[in-house]
This record gives sequence, structure tokens and C-alpha cells, in this order.
Amino acid sequence: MTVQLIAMQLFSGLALGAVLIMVALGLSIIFGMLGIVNFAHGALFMVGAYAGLYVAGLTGSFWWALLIAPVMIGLFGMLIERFLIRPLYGRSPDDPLLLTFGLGYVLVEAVRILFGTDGIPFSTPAALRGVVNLGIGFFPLYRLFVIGVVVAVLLLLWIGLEKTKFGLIVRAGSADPLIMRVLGVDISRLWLVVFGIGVGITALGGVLAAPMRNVSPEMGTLVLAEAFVVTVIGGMGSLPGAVIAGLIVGVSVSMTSLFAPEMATIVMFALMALILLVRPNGLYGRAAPGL
Amino acid sequence: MSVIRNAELVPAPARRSFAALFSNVSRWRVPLSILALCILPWVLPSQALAVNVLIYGLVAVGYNLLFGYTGLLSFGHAAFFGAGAYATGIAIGAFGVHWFIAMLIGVLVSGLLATVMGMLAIRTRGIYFSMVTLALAQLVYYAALQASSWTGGENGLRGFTVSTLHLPGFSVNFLDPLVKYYAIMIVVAGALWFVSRVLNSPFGAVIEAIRENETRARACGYDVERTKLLSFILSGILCGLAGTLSAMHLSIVPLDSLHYHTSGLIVMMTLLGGAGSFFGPFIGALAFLSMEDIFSLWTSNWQLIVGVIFILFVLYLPKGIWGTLISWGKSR
Amino acid sequence: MSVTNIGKQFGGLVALKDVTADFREGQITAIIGPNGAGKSTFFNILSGALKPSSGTLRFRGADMAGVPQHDYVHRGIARSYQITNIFPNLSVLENVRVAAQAFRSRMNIWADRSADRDSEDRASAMLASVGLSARAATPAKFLAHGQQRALEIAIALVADPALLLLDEPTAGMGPEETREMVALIEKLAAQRTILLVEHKMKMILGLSDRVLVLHHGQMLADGTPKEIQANSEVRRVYLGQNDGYA
Amino acid sequence: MTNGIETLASRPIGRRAALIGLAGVAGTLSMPWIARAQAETIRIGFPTPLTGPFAAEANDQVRSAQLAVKLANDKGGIAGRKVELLVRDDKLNAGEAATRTLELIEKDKVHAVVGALSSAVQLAVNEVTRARSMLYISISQSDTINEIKDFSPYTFHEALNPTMTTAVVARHSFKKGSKVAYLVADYAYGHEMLRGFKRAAKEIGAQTVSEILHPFGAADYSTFIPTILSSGADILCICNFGRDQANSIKQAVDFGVKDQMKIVVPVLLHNQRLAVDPEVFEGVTGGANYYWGLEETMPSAKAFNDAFRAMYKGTIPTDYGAYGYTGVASLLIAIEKAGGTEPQKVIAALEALKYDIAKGEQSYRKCDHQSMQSVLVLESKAKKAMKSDADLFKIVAAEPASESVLRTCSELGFKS
Repeated sequence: MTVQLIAMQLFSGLALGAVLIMVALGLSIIFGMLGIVNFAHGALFMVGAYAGLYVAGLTGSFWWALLIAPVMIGLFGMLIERFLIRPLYGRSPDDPLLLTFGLGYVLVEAVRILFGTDGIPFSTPAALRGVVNLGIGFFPLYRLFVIGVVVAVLLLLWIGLEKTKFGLIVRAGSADPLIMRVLGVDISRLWLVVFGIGVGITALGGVLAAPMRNVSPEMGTLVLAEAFVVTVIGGMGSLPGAVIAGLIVGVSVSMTSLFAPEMATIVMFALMALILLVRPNGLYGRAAPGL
Repeated sequence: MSVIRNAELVPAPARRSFAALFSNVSRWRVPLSILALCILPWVLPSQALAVNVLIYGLVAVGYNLLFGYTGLLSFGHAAFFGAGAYATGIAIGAFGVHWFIAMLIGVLVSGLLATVMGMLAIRTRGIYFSMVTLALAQLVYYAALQASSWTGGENGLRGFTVSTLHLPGFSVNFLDPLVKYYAIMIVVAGALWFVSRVLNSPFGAVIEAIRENETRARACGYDVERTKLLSFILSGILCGLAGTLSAMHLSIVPLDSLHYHTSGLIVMMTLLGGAGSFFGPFIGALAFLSMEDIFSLWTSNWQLIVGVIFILFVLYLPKGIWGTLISWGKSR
Repeated sequence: MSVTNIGKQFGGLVALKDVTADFREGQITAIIGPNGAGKSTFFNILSGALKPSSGTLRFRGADMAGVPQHDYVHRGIARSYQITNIFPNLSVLENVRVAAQAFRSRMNIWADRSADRDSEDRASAMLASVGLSARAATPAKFLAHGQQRALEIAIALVADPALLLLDEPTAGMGPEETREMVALIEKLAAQRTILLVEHKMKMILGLSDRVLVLHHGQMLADGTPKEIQANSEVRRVYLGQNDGYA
Repeated sequence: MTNGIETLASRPIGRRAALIGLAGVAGTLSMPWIARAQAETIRIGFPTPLTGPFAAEANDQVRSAQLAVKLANDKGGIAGRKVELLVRDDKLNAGEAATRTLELIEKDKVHAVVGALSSAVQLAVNEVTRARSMLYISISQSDTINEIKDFSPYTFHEALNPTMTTAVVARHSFKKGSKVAYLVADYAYGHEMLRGFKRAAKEIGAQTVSEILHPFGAADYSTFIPTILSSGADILCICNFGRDQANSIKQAVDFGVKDQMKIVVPVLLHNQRLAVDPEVFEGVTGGANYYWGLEETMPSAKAFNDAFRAMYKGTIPTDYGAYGYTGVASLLIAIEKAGGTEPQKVIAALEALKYDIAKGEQSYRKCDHQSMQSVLVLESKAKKAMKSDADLFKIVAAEPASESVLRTCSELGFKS
């Protein structure tokens, strides 16, 4: 076991962390701003990948898919918020969780009907194929590209939340919806947009993952588990928490892969259980809602 | 914190008609359930399905104690169901233990697991409670996957078929579907009676108070954590009992019985029937399994139909089938 | 009940500092102070919901430091809440009955709760004394606001506490309801020590035997209503700047 | 996309199968006297995962099994009786499969059960049928079912098992002195494949340089690949199945693994190959029980393909689909020979059977009831070498049936 291999493993872990952040981001945003645990997250991720496939099939270009599919699914997410989630505001916090659980079933089955039960090929865009020599080893160009996109999305989110008036309103609204109503801000329209953005980012994750993980109706099942682990470790609803948790989980999985590879999945859940027992609200979480 | 209404235990105003009918139903709930269970195998398409309704009905009833009555949304109850099943199967298969002792072992193991998981999870609240139970249950799942020399790993546990039930003085053919149904039904009926007693007990009043208002319950002088833990353990034991019955019924323990999909299934059944009511969960299990059985013969996209129905219930009938019936009856 | 040098910090924020007081049996003591003065923190410490960062809390001579919140009521300290805090989906009677039951049976999973006639009788009697008997079977959430406040007090009272802590018992009430509540409190005062936090100054001055004034987490004044009314410092920091309360 | 359409096209078949089943339900439920009158029909239960990730394979299995039934009924039935196939969705879940099998036996009164796609489901069905002395033809790959612990005298294993598949694949891809790295799914089936390969490697003289167990059902394999790349292997042997296989190969290729080593898998699946880009699989070698291209050299394969094409608008049967056909057809031949469905007679007939219905001569070994049959070694074609959408593989070898690739009866725990 050389130093080079360990360095490479560390880098793979960080890269995996970036993928995991991408996977978890939508879940984290929707929970952080709206307090909704979106169990349909995995299904929407998968729907995003299929939408990407569909757009790429129409336009013949991965780049259009990367742009259009998240917007399409984001709009679809707004429909979900408007007609399925909105009636549940003010009810038990368990209700949206249960509803989205059922929605996950429906979306997976709908995709099976529309696109078949088998997976569908999704090739890596030509410009992003091949490997890059990092000095410690070779790494796929596409994965480096994904890291870049994740950084860009995080930057945009940070700017959007911290530097714009919209972000100010969203943050205030998530802290205290009542105040927003008093100030005359239409909170329901705000939540519609936030939910749409969350779902759009989830779909973007799906499109980005498609060339790595193949596209199939079941691809969301694992994603849901990964996203939960990352979000919960980071503290549900905390953006910096999700980023740090993603990297921690990525590196933990990677290092486990080197020394006890068969434990690579179990380590995620063990880490999650452990961290929650020490810090019941996750690393950066605030107290749970509804109590 | 919870919208779940417990209509049954609210003393009904002394009105006649439906209200009186429902309060009678509530008073005679155990005999009535047993009567319904007796005719179940004759009205369902198959006895194997009827046994599954018994087993999942019991799981849902056990889960309801925690979710419907105590107000805690656990996403890890598959762990207790599976632990009960595995413990029974291993006791019979690997150690040749008598089936009755094996069932006791199954219940005991699931109770122990529930105690450990409960002590860890009760510390967290709200959505984190759901997530911690989910994570701990996943750990149990992976442990069973890894310990394949004991559990059979992904292949599932096999080799413990009980074909004859030896009882003092006589024995019955457990392979006969009707015999099997009624044998399992006796256990389930006993468990229902137990649950009914628990719900009627002072403890039953306390868990509802905690569901309704944790802060207030604490100020009233109740040790909320200990009460929640006891509720968690009782609920785990009931699910474990259902697991042991499932092992006896199927003569295998699938690894899937520990998967979080099973936990999700339990939540769906409970909610469908009506969380926080005595009959609800059983009716939910009956409705869910019958739908699945019938729709999956008719189309391979049965999940779509089940999912849509579930969404409609969350949106429009959050009290579930039975809860809605009750409030409809009361409003007459 | 006596408190000595009680202090409470949240992170860097000092909510309460060196508060010392003694509550004598059979008195009604009111705690007043502007918003943010530390009344709620003080109240939460007295009822065990919060543990003080410093100082000691003694009740009937016993140190309360290691006592968990749920044991306070068993030692004779009960409270009501500022925001209505009842069991919304349980019947009015069950709300009080479950509170009474805490003194008989808490973890018994096997008895029949209807066999506990005593708790039920006490609950019924309590409902009668707060005037809610007619609504006994109604789910508590369907009560009018004033009735919910009365129920709230009934839940606290059924514990038959030696010390009753009332957090703004008349919050959100109209004049008629307030009058009824004052009458109820006066009736209760005959048998027990009462501590209340209130904003309605007129009511406090008429009702209480003694008034404590908190300001910036510290005890500003302690005396009879008359003394407090005459205290210039109190007038300056509190009454003067906000005549809405007077 | 073509795949989706293909699956859609197959849907009406599934529904028809289901309707037949539903009619059966209604019959036995409401009209018991009719059920008795129908006792002459040979009913075969067929649990298969119509929902879940292997639904395409399951649909192919159903179609092929329906073909076997249709061919039997067209020639006047078996032993003078009509044959009926009762398809049930096992959802790829062992518990569900056990319930469905109980239903088939107790309610539908089937005479035999054929089916299962995953190892766990197969073992569950085996457990239920064994306790009830019910004939069962299993059609899923597994070594476990051959071992004495799970042996049932009523069960015959029509599918390949990992030992024989890997023995043949290794024979055509490993060389003396080859350096082999293994990436293995950490569950029974993965371990069985690994054991098979290593057993074969030892005989050939190939050397193991790395052995990595990955969690069953992992989504990301990137963290295993650096170790593989640094192992200096010239062959990467990926011992997993289905989606795991597609994902791990895809990600290994992204990392440039194929530039350094050849990728070998135990089993190449027709439908899973279609779900991934041809260039990902290009050059990957693996085993199979059946490939339609066998028709060029094998008359029975040609006959099977033609009958299939005639029934299903020119489409071709796939590997797991063929199991549905050979499983049902061999059972029907044995019932014909036994003159009825009396289990002991059918068992004797199956044990004595020599049949060539799709892939050369087959027979069931007496001790463990394993079907000895030909094993194909396939290599995935480059996109430009494909003559049609179905032209996926090149047949590297078609090893005829031989007991030498199996573990011996005594190794499995049988007293010979």
C-alpha cells in the first residue's frame, strides 16, 4: 500500500463527497427552508435523469439536457408543491413525509410504464470522456467536471441566499413564516419557488449522475439513502452541514473501501447513527421542528 | 404535535344511533376482531393471504401503539419484525429448539433489540427520531447481510420448516393451510387482547397524553422518556411476535424483512387503516395486502395504484379508513 | 419555596442574575417586569423546566437541584402555561383525569384505567369547581379560549399543589373572562401559595399580597402592591415608560 | 429507448397471462365443482419478478414459458391433458415468493412450480415446495441449491450454476500466469462466483493479485478502482450481477481500466447489456446459458428461435427467457414420459431424461438434480461490429455439457 494509493484514495473520497453533496442538496434545501422531509427525493432524482435522457434524445446534446431537464423537473416540482404539499401545511409534520413516500412509489412506476423497466444507456458526453493524470493516478475527466458543477451550484446558492433580497426573504421566511405574513410577503408563492428550486437541483443531480450510474427506475432508491445520511449527519436543513457531511462521508467510504471494502455501505449508516447519538441534531442542525 | 385523533377513547356523548353503535364497537373490540378474523380465510382469495393479513395486521397494531398512540414516527420497525423472525428461525434450525420456545426466544430477542434501539433513539426528537430509527434498523439489516453463516445472508434463512405443531397431548398438521391459519390466529387474538388491555390501562392514557402534548405531560408529573421507551419496547415486542409468526408461516426468513421498505410498508398499512384507532391498522393491513394481491394479478404496475391511493388518503382521509368511518359515524 | 442567588445564562446571554427570594405559604405573589426582564426564565426555573446555571432552589427545605422536571409536581409544585397548553384531542374530563392519574399510576400497562375511580372523581370535582362540568365530554380543542385557560388551571390544580405557578393566566382574555379568572384565583389562594406572572397591572395590584419586579434579569423591587406603586425606580423603568399597562 | 418500446410491446402478454391466472382464481373460488372438473388440466405455477429491476428478464421468462405451454397444447396436450401456466409476480422478494408459492399450491392446486430469478427467491420457493412434496424446476443461478443442505428430491435445477459458468469462462479467458484482480459483490452469489473462478484459476495456473469485496447493491465503485488499477492485474474479474454489474463496469471503464486489463464477468445478460452503451461493454467476456446467435450452429436453437419469432412478432428469446422455455419444456417432456403428474414418476422420468430443446443435449445429474448443459462464452461486440440491434455478442465458445465443470457429488455432501 503506497502513499500514492492512499493519496489517490483520499482524492476519490473527496470526489465521491462532491457527488454525495450533489445528491443530497435538493433534500437539504427543501427541508431547511420548508421543514419538509421529501421521501420522493430519490424518485425525483431518477425522474431528473430520465428527463435528461429525454432532452438529450431530442436535442442530441448533453449540455441542453443539463440545462433544460432541471428546469422542467423544477416546474414539475412546483406542481407537486401546489397541489400535493400545500394542502398539508399546518398539519402534522409527518404528513408531507408520508405523502412524498407514496409519491415516490408513483413516480417510479410511472417511469417504468413510460420508459420500460430496464435501464437505458446514457453515454458520457464526448468532450468529457477519458482520464486525467493527477500525478498520483488517473481520474475520469467527467468526475472532475461534476466536482466543478457542484462547486458552481454551491457558490450560486450561497450568493443567492446571502447576497440577494430573495435570499434574505427566504431565510427570514424559513425562520419565522408569521413575520413574513405580517410584512405582506406572499409566503405560499415563496415556498412554491423554493420547492421548485430544490426539486430542480435534485433533478440536476440526476442528470449529472446518469453518465456515471446508468439510468434505471430504481436508481433513486440508493440515492434516497445516501442523501438522508448526508443531510442528517450535516444537520437537516444546514447547507454548510451538508457540504461538510458529504465530504466526511465520501472520505470515510473511500478509506473503508481501501481497508475493509465490504463495509463501504454500512459505514455510512454507522457514521450517521454515531453522529446522531453524540449530536442529536446533526453537526450543524437546529432543533427538530414540530415539537 | 400530531393530528391523529383518537376518536374511540373519547367518551361519546350519550347519543343513540351511530355514536352508540361505535361506542359499542369500541367496548366489544376484542371479541369483534376475533369474530372477523375467524371468517377472514373464507372471504379472502387465499389462506396464505389471510395468514399474511394476520401477521401484518399484528405488525401494524404493534406499530400503531408507538405511532398512533404515542405519536412517534419510527422508520425502523422492520428491525423488530425481522429480528423476531430470524431468532425463531435460527433457534429452530440451528439449535433444534421446540417451536414454542423458539417463538418465545424470537419475542425476547426483538424485545432486547427494541430496548437497545429505544434507549438510543428516544434521545432524539421529531424527524431525527425517524432518521435514527431508520439508521439503526439499516445497521441491523447490514449486520444480518454480513453474518451470513447465521442468517443465510442475502439468500435468506432456511431449513427450519415446522410441519407439525406438537402440543401437550396432541399435535396438528401445520402444513394444512386452515390449521395454520387458526393456529396463528389464536396467537394474534391473544396479542390483540393484550394491546386492548394496554390501551385501556393507565399507561395507555399516559402515552396518548404524551402524543397530544409532551410538555404538558411532563409537567403533569409523567416521566416522558421512560414512558416512550416502554411504548417503544412493547411496540417492538409485538412486531417481533409477528416476525416469529411470519417465520413459522413462510418457513423462510427473507433478508428483505429487515429492509427499510418493510418499515415503510408498516407505516403505510397503519396510516391507510387509521393510526391511533384500535381496528385501523388491521383494516389497513387487510386493505393493503388485498389490493396488492388483486392488483398484482391484474397489472404489473400495481405499485402505481397503491401509491395513488396512499397519496389520496394522506391528502383527504388522514384518519385512515377506520378513523374516517368513526368520525362519520359520530357526526350522524 | 426559597431561591438563593439564582442565575441563568444562555450561551453568552445572561437571562437571570443573582435573584434571591422567599415565597411564604398562603400568599399570592405576582412577578412583573417589562418584556425580556427574565420572568419566563425565572418561571421555568421555578417549575423545573430549566435548570439554573448558578444558585440554589429549595422547596420545603429540600434542594431541588437533582430533581427531574416530572417530579416537581409530585413534590407539590404545579404550573400553568402562558400559551394554552392542554391535550387538544382528549376530552375535557380526560385532560384533567390524566393529570390526576399521575398520582396513582404512571407505568401500569395492565390495570383498567376506569377502575381508578378516585382520579376520575377528583377530575370531575375539579371540572365542577372551574365550571366546566357541562363540557366534560367535549374534545378540549373545541372549548372557547377562556374555557381552555380554565381547563389549563384545572389540570395544574388537580395535582393539589402547595405551590401553584400561573403564567399569565388571563392572557388573551376579555374583561368578563378576566373577572371570572380573578375570582377563581382568589378562591384558590385560600388553600395554597400562588405565584403568577401577569401584565395586567390593575388586576395584580388588586389581587396579590406581594409583588416582585424583575428588570434586566435582576430583582429590582420586592414589596406589597402599595410599596411597589410608590417605588420611584419601578415607576421609572417600568410604569413610566409604558403606561399601557397601568 | 428501443428497449422501453420492446418492454411495452411485451406488456399485453403479461396481462393475458395474468388474466388466465385471474380466471383460475375465480374458478376455484366460486365454483369448486368446476375446479374438480378441470383436474385434468396440468397446472404449472410460475413465480417471477414482474416488478422490480429484473422485470424485463421476467417478462422474457414468461414469454418463453408461454411458448413451451403453447407448443404442448398445440400438439394436443401432454398425456392427453391441457397445460396451463399460472404466472405470479414474486416482486423479487423471497417472502412474497413464498406466499405466492403457497397460494399456487394450496389454492390453485398446481402440479408443479417452475421459476424464480434470484437466488433468494429460488431458495424460498424450494423451501416451500420441499415441505409439501411439490415438483419444482428452479431457473435461477445458484450453487447453494446444489448443496445437500437445501437439496429437495422434488427440485430440479435447470439453470446454470456459478461453478460451471465460471469454470468455462475461466477456461476461455484466463491463461497460465495471468494476473487476476477480483471485484466481488459481498453476498452468497458473489462469493460462489469468486470461488468458482479461483478454483478454475488454480487449475489453469493463473494468479490472484487482488480481491475486493464490494457491498451488495453499491451505487458508486469509484473508491474501489484505485486499488484495482494499482494491482498490476491484466484481467479484472467482476463477480456481480444486473445493475451492480452495469454500474461497476461503467465506472471501471470511466477510470480507464480497460486500457490496462481485460474485463471478465461470469454472466453476460442480454437485457442488461442493452441498458448500457455498447462501448462500455465492448470486449467484455462472460458466460451465458443461451444466446440467440447459437442458431447458426445448433438446430434446436434455430427451432426454438423460430417458434419464438412466430409467436412474438419476430422478436428473439434472451438468456433468462430461455430458462423459462427449457424449464417448462423439460418438465412437460418428463410428465409425458411419466404418463401423468404423479410426483415420484415424474422425478424418475426427469432423472432419466436426455433432452435437446434449445441448446444441445441436457440431462439432470442424479445426485443434486443439476442440469448438465452447454455453457456459452460470449464477448460483447463493438458498436460498429453489430449487424442489428440484437446482434450483441460474439460466441467465443460453446462448451457442450460435461460433468467435469461441476463440483462432485461428494463435494456437495451427497454420499455417492
